[in-house]
Amino acid sequence: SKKEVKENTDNKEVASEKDNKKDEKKPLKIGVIYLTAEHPYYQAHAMHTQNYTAEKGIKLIELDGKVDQANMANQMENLVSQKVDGIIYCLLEGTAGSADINMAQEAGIPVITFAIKHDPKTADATFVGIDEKSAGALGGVEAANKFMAQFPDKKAKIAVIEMTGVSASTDRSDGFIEGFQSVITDAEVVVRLNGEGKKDKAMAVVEDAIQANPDINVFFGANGDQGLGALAALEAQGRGTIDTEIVISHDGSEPELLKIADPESALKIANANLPKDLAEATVDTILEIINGEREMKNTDDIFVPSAVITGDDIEAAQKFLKEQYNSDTQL
Amino acid sequence: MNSRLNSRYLQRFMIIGILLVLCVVFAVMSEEFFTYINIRNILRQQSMVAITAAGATFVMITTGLDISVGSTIALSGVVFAKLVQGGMPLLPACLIAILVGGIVGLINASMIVGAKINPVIATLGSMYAVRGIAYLVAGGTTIANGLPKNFNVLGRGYIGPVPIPVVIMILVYIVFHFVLSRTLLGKYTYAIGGNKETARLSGISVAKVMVLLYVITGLLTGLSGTIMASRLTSGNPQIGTGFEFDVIIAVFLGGVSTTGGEGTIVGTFIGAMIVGVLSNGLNLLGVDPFYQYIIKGIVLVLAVMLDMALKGNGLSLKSLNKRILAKS
Amino acid sequence: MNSRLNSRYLQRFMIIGILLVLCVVFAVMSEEFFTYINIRNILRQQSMVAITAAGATFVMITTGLDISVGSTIALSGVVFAKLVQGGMPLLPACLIAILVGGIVGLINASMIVGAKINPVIATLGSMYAVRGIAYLVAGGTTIANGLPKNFNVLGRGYIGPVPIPVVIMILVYIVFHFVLSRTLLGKYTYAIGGNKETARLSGISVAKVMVLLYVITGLLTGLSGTIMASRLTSGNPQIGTGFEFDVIIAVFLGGVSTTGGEGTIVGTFIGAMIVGVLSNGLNLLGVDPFYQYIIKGIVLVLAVMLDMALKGNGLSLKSLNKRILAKS
Amino acid sequence: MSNYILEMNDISKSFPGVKALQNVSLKVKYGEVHCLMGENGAGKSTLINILAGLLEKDTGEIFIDQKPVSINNPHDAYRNGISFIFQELSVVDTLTVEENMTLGFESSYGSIVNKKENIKRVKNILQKLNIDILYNSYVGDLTVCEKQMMLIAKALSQDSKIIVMDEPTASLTNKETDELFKMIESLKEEGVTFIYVSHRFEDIFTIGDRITVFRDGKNAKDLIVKDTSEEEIIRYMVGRNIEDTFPKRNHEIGETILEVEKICAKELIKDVSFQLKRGQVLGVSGLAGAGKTELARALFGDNPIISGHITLKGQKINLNKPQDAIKSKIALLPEERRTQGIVGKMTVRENISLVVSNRLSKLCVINRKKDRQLAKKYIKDINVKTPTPEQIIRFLSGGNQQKAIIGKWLATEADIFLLDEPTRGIDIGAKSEIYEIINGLTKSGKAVLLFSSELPELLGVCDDIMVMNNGRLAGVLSNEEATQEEIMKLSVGGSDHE
Ligand SMILES: Nc1ncnc2c1ncn2[C@@H]1O[C@H](COP(=O)(O)OP(=O)(O)OP(=O)(O)O)[C@@H](O)[C@H]1O
Ligand SMILES: Nc1ncnc2c1ncn2[C@@H]1O[C@H](COP(=O)(O)OP(=O)(O)OP(=O)(O)O)[C@@H](O)[C@H]1O
Ligand SMILES: [Mg+2]
Ligand SMILES: [Mg+2]
Repeated sequence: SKKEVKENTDNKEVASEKDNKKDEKKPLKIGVIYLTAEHPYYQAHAMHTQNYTAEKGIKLIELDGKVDQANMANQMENLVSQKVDGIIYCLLEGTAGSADINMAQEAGIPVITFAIKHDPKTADATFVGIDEKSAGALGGVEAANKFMAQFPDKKAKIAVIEMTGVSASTDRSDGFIEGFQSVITDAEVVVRLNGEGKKDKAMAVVEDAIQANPDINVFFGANGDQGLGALAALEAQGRGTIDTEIVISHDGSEPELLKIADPESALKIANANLPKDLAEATVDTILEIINGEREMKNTDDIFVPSAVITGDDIEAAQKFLKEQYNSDTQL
Repeated sequence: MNSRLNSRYLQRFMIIGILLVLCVVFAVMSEEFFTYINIRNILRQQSMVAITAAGATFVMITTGLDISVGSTIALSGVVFAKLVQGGMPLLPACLIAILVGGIVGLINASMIVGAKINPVIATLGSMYAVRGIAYLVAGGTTIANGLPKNFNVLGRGYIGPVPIPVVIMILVYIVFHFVLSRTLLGKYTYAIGGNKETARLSGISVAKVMVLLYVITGLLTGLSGTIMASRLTSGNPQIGTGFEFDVIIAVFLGGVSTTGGEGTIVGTFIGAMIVGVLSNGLNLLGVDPFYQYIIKGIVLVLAVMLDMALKGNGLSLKSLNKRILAKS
Repeated sequence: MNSRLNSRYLQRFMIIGILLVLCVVFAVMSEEFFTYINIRNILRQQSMVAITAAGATFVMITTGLDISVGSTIALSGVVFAKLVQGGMPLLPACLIAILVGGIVGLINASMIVGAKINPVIATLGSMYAVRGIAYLVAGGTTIANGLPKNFNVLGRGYIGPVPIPVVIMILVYIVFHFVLSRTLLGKYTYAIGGNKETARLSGISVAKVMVLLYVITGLLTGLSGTIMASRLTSGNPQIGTGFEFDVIIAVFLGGVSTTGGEGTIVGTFIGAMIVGVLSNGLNLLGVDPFYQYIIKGIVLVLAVMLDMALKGNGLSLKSLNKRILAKS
Repeated sequence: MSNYILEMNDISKSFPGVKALQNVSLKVKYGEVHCLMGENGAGKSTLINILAGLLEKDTGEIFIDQKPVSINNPHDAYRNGISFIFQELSVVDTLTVEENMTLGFESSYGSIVNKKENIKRVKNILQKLNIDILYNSYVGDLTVCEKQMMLIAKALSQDSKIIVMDEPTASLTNKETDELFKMIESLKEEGVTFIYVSHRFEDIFTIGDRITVFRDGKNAKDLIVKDTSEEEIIRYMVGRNIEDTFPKRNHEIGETILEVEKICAKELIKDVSFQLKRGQVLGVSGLAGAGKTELARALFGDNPIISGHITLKGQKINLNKPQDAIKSKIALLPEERRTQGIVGKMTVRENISLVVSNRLSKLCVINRKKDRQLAKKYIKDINVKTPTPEQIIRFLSGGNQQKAIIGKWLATEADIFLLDEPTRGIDIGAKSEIYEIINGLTKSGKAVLLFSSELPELLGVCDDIMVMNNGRLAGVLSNEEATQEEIMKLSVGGSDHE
């Protein structure tokens, strides 16, 4: 293990600073299970996690959860058997996640959950994420204000495009509706559609929905692709401009921002998670536990704020894109 | 009197009947259903499934199968977007993307025909591999930046009042209906599906025909992929999951049997439309997604059962046919 | 000399060879691979696919197919959780959940055997419908509240050092290996797959056998579903998408042919393990998910090709056999 | 009190467009061999399928031991003590001989197969019948003849009261046929009753007791074998006299068209040399497994030639695949009609024009008019009994399917016809029509290789006869010197040299 020693000395300061508890010569090994590898947000999140852990000289084991709780349970078992020093777990379903956490903790491995919270009744662990409901509400308020400015005489009719059966997605949508209705109390939710999280599926269901209800004028996509899918369906019908409706998405990925920057487009608001901040918060938190600064069974919720990006401030959007998605694309 | 033609007409008629029943039900339940725009929507939405299914019909008549189509539409769409993003004009980019689909078909064929691998395993293998390649080509995410305005013409444009994807679909169906019912390739397809050994001993180059059919399916899937990308105005590597099921449903609903040697292009078209009308209608009625699953499943099975009952348990199509013959 | 036995041993040996090659490759590349805990993990993780695949082997030997299994594990898991949540003790709840799987199998059978619907369409139909029902039973989301601590025993418990799901899997494989290779049911399964008409002419009640096989598959899928729910300590209606592909891959890798009449339970077991080892190994090596798709696709196809090459293109099983006979 | 073991009264059955049986009756006495005869499509198999519970009768009653029975599926038939050998070979290729022979009749402890007992039973019966097949071979590896023998053994082993055989000898050679007849005789002595369908008069006159003749789905006549003659039977079958089964041959033999020099092929064929001349009918004889079919396939590019030369019209040719042969104007009528000859789901027309479709098409588009004309011509020429050219070929009677396939190959207008058992399952009238066709072919300067296990046919039709043994040529006999004894001697004699 001479090689390892050498590697370690490259990051001497960081490593020696953090590794007071562990064997000095061995780099920390942290496992991460992402919800999916196929999603722009998680790709950005993974990139920041990689950068941040590399800075700290931590060995990272990344696994793709494939939006499948059974698969994630498998991967938790695999990480535990590899005796990693800590696990960042982007689970899909709280209770199942709890069982996995208990298993890992029994093996002496600390786990924090990310994005979707474990069931606090059955497991004790720290959670890092955004408060889906308030994040959704933030966008809802913003959207309602925009709506009032744009269509002062119209009644707001909302369509939600979400991943049916996924709790985070539902929370997000509920939050959006709450936020929106807190401003425009008579706003009506016309349909909640299953976009399966994908652009092609979202486009198809929205096409049908606006056929049945042509007067829907607010579309909330519970992630980026679903928002973009809704917009694509509107555009295909000759709508999708700021004169006809507003579309809100949740992610803040590059394709969304491109649309937001387009003054014509109906996509005007994106609830934006901050992959960089979130990624760093997860790594910091798991390190705190590994280093004994936080109990393994500490049950804090560490919320990282989310942002709302609008077409009104392109400069901010540009900055967000660079910082969070490391993209130089000109909006 | 040409009764083969007759029997085919009859078959079409029955499956059309089911389609009409569905349409009537939805038209009664929802005013929006039977409007020009909605019909146009259905046709456009199903055009990609239908175009791919035209090729899959040939493959499945020979008892082959291609479940890589869902990944292939993602790959060809991503390639299309990537090339256009890189500055290539639309037409050549589109052609190359279609060709990419053809290459996937060729690889499938070389596994199935050349190495004699079970088509399910072979195309499951390419389903995985092609999906991975699509992600790599796209660099993991959506290709949306730097696409020209007219990138969406293929998917969203019109010729007169008819959407371009629908025009393409109709052309594909005219051509492939002709190919299946009138040309050597069509006849050889039926012969291979009916009895591969007899076909071989009759001097038909079974391998060549099969390769051609998989390549055709690949090309048509490539075409669907470019239309899809243009419709979405972006190249998305994650799209098309479950697409293979839609294609298979359309083909089997259309009258291809698992034992091969039977089926028509028109039948497949109607099969694709049944699938489209069903989900469109349920969406129009605002049916809860959970109930949609249930209804979709039941209607699928009912459609096939009704079709078979009308045909007399799948056999009396022939007896009907024979009765007609007896009179003539 | 019993050459049937010989050829079967040979077949097993070859597919085992491929599994071993994979294991050796991963063991060389990753220290963690060949540890007790990791092997235990692989076995436990694949136990549900393997248990369902044991039943699917029978069905697929008869050239049938069941793609509703992914939805069925969701439904039976949800039912299990719901009943336990409602206060029922574990054992009866578990049995009822397994029975629910059997009922899905019975419905599949009545569509396929009774109404003579193409098995792909029939089980696609039930795949949709059963998924919808699972959501409805679960009220749209996960059932997690009010489950007792020991709910997870079935999925996470141990008997000695061996995980309970693995124990169950081993029992299932012993029983069904015996059934397939030694009983009338097994023999009739091979006969129906080899030539349905001959089986019928020999006085075998083809319909009864087929119904039984679909029901068995349903019951085993129900069992997998309860194990899954217990493993996840909750009833999740969205679980199991793509599960049907894993099962089909295991069965085909294990040596069942699309034309039917061939295959073994041991082969299927090894097929399931190949799938498990592959994804476990790739994860251990930390291969990028997109490359994992590609490698998985390629290895799948290569495994089948290697298997066929070793057996001499799938044909020389027979010629080998002949040579053995010639000598005897 | 009647002394019939089986009575079928007033049986009618129609298929759409075809009245297959009209008020037919069949009365079978205890312990006799009762023959059914009739032209192709007369309804023999239909009647048997009704007895087996495979087809539902429209009208009529069945009595066994004077008691009315209803038979709805094969199982019912077995329960009533009837076993069957069906016209179409019904085997499971992926199972072994033992597994096939015991299928549905296994010895078992409950539902666990008693393998040992089954093997013992099968070995016994194979030995008793003197059938030279290993109990543990895969049936897919057997020849047609061996499969047929196995099915016979299976039917005989079931301890049935009545055994029904639909053309059991169609694919047997003399040796096996003799073996079968010995077996039938001895079972007859034990009181077993047989229903025997055949187009072969030798069979009927060797073992038959009484005959029921069908014609166009109706009873034509009941005859007693020892009081009747071939001519009388034919008269009732066809409604006219057939002068001569083997029509006169009076034509010139021309120049050599095919020269085969010392070819060895991948399967079985070793050092075979011969010449085939225009206008010649060259017979190929040999026991089952002698390599007749392998030779035919080698000459058709379907059994790779390892060494030796084939010269066609003075030019050396390579035959690597069937296409090559077809291009060289060589046609092969394959041995197994159902698996190699027809495409069951296609119409008669489509089957007939399958090989020549490319000739009937321009730029790959098939000319429908020509296609129909072609089909009509051959249906008429060879007298295929089908309601229309658009009938699905699967629904024709066995013999008519065979005729349609002959038409398919005649349509190729080849120079050399390789006919592998062309008259298998064909009635006597149609046989002589086919011999006429062979004559017509040779008259127009074509050449025919006739692979056959029926010696009378070879003697009646061929100019010369080659005898094969274990893949080699054991000898060539001219028509004048050839006799059944001579051929048999060469067929078996070769093995001494090995
Ligand atoms: N399933 C079917 N559908 C339609 N017609 C049929 C079917 N089976 C038989 N036929 C017709 O019934 C008639 C009697 O056929 P059958 O097979 O009984 O003749 P056969 O006497 O056995 O002739 P062969 O000597 O050629 O075997 C034929 O005209 C045949 O075409
Ligand atoms: N010595 C042998 N070893 C292995 N297989 C053999 C041997 N002899 C014959 N066979 C098999 O037997 C079959 C040869 O029978 P084939 O059909 O050629 O005989 P045939 O002379 O045409 O007689 P028939 O057609 O009357 O059965 C082939 O399938 C071949 O594989
Ligand atoms: Mg017959
Ligand atoms: Mg032969």
